[in-house]
Amino acid sequence: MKKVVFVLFFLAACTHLAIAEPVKIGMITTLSTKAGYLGEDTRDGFKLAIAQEGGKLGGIPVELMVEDDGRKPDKGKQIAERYIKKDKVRILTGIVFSNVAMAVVPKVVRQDVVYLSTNAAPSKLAGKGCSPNYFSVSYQNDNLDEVVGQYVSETGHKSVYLLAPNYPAGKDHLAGFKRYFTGDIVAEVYTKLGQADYAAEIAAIRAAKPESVFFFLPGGMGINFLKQYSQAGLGREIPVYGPAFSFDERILNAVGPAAVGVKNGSQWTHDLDNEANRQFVKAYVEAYGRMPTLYAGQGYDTARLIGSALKAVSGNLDNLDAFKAALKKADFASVRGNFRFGTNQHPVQDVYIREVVKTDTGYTNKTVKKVFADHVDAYASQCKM
Amino acid sequence: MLLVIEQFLNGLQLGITLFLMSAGLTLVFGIMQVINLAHGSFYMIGAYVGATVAAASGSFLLGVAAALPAAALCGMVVEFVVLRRLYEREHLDQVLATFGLIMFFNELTRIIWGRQPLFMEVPLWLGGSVELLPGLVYPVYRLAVIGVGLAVAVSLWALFAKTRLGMQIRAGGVNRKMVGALGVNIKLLYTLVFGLGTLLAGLAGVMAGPILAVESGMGESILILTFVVIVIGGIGSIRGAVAGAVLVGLVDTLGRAFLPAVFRMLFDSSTADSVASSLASMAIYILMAAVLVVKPKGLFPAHS
Amino acid sequence: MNDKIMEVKGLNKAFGAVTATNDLSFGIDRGHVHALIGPNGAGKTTLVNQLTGDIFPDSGKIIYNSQDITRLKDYRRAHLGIARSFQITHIFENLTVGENMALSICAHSGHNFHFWRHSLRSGIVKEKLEGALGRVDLAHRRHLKASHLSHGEKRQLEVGMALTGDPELLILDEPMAGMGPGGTIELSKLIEKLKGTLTILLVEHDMDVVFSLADMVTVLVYGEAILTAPVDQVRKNRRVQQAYLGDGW
Amino acid sequence: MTSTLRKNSIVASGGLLLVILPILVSWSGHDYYISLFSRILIYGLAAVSLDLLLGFSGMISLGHAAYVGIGAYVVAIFFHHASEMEPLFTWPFVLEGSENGLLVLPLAVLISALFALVIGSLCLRTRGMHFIMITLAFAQMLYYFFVSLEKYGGDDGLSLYSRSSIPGMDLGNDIHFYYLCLGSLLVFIFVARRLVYSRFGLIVRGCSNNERRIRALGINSYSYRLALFVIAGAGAGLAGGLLANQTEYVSPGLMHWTLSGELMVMVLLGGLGTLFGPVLGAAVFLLVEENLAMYTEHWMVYMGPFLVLVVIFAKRGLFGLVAGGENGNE
Repeated sequence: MKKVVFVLFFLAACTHLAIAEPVKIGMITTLSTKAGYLGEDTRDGFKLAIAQEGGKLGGIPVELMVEDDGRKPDKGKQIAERYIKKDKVRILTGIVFSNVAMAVVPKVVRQDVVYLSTNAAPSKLAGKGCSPNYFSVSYQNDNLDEVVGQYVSETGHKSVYLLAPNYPAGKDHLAGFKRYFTGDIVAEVYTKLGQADYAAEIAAIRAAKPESVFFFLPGGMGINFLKQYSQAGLGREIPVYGPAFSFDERILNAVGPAAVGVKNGSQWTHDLDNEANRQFVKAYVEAYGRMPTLYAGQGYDTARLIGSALKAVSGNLDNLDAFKAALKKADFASVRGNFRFGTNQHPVQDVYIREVVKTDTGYTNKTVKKVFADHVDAYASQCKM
Repeated sequence: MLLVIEQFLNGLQLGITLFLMSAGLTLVFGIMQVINLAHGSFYMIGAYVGATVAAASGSFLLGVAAALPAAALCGMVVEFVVLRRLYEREHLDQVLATFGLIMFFNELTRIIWGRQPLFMEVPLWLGGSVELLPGLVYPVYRLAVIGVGLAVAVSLWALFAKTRLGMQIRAGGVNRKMVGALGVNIKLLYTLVFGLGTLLAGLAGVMAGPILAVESGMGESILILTFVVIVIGGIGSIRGAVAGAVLVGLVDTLGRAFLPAVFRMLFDSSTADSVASSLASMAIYILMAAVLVVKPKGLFPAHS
Repeated sequence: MNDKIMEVKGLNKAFGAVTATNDLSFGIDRGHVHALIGPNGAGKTTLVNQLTGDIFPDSGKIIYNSQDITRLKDYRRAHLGIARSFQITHIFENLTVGENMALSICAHSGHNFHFWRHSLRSGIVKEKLEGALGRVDLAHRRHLKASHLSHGEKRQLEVGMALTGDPELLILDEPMAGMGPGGTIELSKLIEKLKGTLTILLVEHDMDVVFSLADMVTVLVYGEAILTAPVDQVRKNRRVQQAYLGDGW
Repeated sequence: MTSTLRKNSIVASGGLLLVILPILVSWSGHDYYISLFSRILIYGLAAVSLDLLLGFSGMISLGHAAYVGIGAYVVAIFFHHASEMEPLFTWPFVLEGSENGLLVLPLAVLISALFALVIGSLCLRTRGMHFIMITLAFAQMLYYFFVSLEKYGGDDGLSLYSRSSIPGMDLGNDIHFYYLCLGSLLVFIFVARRLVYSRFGLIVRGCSNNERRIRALGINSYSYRLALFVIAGAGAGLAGGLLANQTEYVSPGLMHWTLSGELMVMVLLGGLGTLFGPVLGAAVFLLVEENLAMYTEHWMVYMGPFLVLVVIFAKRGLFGLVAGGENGNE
């Protein structure tokens, strides 16, 4: 009996080993499950920024704590609670998925804690649910669909076939596309979340003969769809478009030739011509031996943004308002070039169309066109801060 | 009309892929009375090994040739180390142990191959499409999958109906002690059966590689579908697995393909789309519940 | 009322190609100990399982107290007064002896949706448990887990459980199987004691037991009842000797 | 008898420890642990309810998380409608949302029980492996249903903006909430213990042990097993209602089959058929997970084999190891 109590306390005590000095940054991200690579890239991009300064950000020593949320909202919340209550962390970041973000963010920003999003930026947090303690460094989720909607209209496609998983994010993304697309919607099809086989949908697309196809199928679903679409011989007949989520460098190498030539929307590409980006891509490849993805870029930018603000307040977080004000200035060199925050503390940035190409080192994207300059998200006006 | 035929073909093809998975699982269930949640892990191992070898060698066939023994070997090791101790135990223990194995294998693939999905190409000689009927083009690779599935079904039938080993295996399923008394090495026999089951899972995995994303955790989504197939067909019955797989494949595909159209006749289009897609994603579970209500042991129960 | 408690008419049951019960007919007189004998594989247990409703025959009729029960479910037959023991002892190994007996008492006392009071302290159990345990001489074992009983005691418990419902017909499927001489004597005494109070269908291998206890005997060979006769005639019958007694006896 | 004494003293001191835990924790200044232990108690409650099925009646349900999810959604949906000031439905009568814990928690229990009744009445027609899989399939069905349920957030889930209110308690206060969880757990264990040793429990334990014998005794086990299935579902629903309050968030992930698997792990780890064991199992599972996850990202590669070892070697679970004696239907 005593043993059990002892073991329990021992286990409990283990969670309580920490050193106080540097500024703590708590990263909650997804490292396990099928989507684990998203969190891995986010973390690695973030870590790169710290490593480049030798353990500091903006000259202030920092300690990055990273933990896997397993894509489970309640686990994410548990980790956040521990970071805040036990480790006294004031800066949180890193969540990949909207559902985890929705469980964690609204709660933590009501406390005296800043959350910076490296990826997930659901519409609820951009509009009515915006908060002075919440910053999205990535985008608002719909941005990358809006840019494709605009581009597909500009290209002159008169009709489009829409495809997304049957969950709220899927509907949001299609809504983003439709906001800027001016042609006809042939059909709007929602598939099962995590679906593997798309033969039925592809047959229906072939029969419907749209001029273009737009899909939002993140992760493995996108790989499955693209491969099967190309195998069905449709790749040559009806062009597909999508947001960058199905076209990051790590997915592309799993899709292979099926994705070559597909145009997709993103706020960043490794070939963007600015100094910060050139050195980032070079350093990332050196450090990790693979091409950075947009998630890595977002993680890196977030770290550098934090650095700029820490520098401004000399690492003193006692006055959180000063730190927030410094964050809002976005006084750092983003790998995206232009970067500033809008009224809802979401990025006002350029958004591009890029194209999948094959190079000696594998599959990647090249920038085709800047479609939006200083693009503001659709929900900013609903945010009252 | 052509679309209906094509969707039927799609359903059939999905069914055959499911059959490849189910055949191995139903063998293990029916003969060894072991519930193995980790069956999906061997599917994953087949896909990963196949993709890796195919990428390194440039040959799809070499990939298949490597994936099959890899999955079978892993299966036999697992049988030898873990499951052998659990035959006499309750299903609950088997469920939990194999649940642990899923965690282990998923994380292990992440450690070995990294977190990003792997790429596996359709071999050139199976690429492209053929025109089956005027206006009905179908990918050759999918036809090949149907062919492999049918071949597996026939050879399993032959194994069990025609060979001595098959008879021993079936007898072992009926009465473990009796067969042991007849001088058959039942332990070895079980290891072999389990190996055969995981080999089939590996085959399913490597065949799915060019169509699907090869990623950690890919086994679980198909595992649950496979359960549905087996339960509908009747545990332990190859015939049932064929019937269940085709039924599930057809219901799933046709539901996805035609439910929205049906519902659009009844409701306005946005309600119809969302109701239809929810219903389509639940269709096979509804099918399973319906079958079990009528026939609690499935369509073709193995031992009556 | 008919003096036959149970009648079987033209019963057939096949498992695939194997015919286990073949156009089988016989009757059991009320109050008798009726023995069912036959060589291994004669289909005795299959027959018993059909009589108790464990499995259903392919064709034929089972009449119990003038009522056709051929398609009646097993638990309903139990309510009509048919109790059984199994060839392989079927008791609740994880429960104590007392709980085992209490369970069978509860089974015969209306519904059991009593969620709160401890089962051993509920009225009906308190009232009957002592007597039921005493009847099979297991009162001193009541707190022991049933799995810890000796083989003979398990049999006694099983018969005791079958008796708690005051059945009219008790079917004992090879009760002496696997028991030492001491256990056999104990159980024979118990059956002797019960004789006259209820009808017993005794499926048994041990010919000494059969000849000492039974009034009537039915001989089963390859699923067929070749003879139903008083015990003395069976002893002398040549066909029985050939089919059964000659076979190693 | 000494083993009973030993077991009782262990249970008593374990209970005492849980009762004084908040005092210990706030005295040592580690407030965070209160919320962690609330979570443990809630998972413990879900695991105890599953233990009724696994440990006492041999019904291996691989879809128990579904009822946790239903309970959680009941609380969340009522909360959502209360904060949106919009009735749940207006026909055939008007049903308003509510934040009152005394209303929504019992409703969570009731509605989970109802789902268990419907699902159980179908599942219990099957046996063995079929039962395992059909329970799993129903849970998946509910999972996909809630994923596509746009009104309540689908896969993104539903946030509560505060915890439910109970007169005389401030559930927003972690210590109050902890005692609510502890109280619920202790009451449920007490009820479950009475149940298991009642006449009803005797029948159910008999069914798990020897179904054929039960039938030969003239008992139709179906309705008894169904009743137990419903009770277990109700317990899981209570756990779900509490969990929704604890995380202030619900999502279909609560119904995913891996959570059902984890609940099973907790039961077995703690000790099958012990009622107290699953709480210990939940504590160890969650603490091990939490600590392993802090030291290695690849914690599952250790957790998996650990489970296998527990299954093979620690058949009686941790409770059996510390308390001695035999599990289950003792």
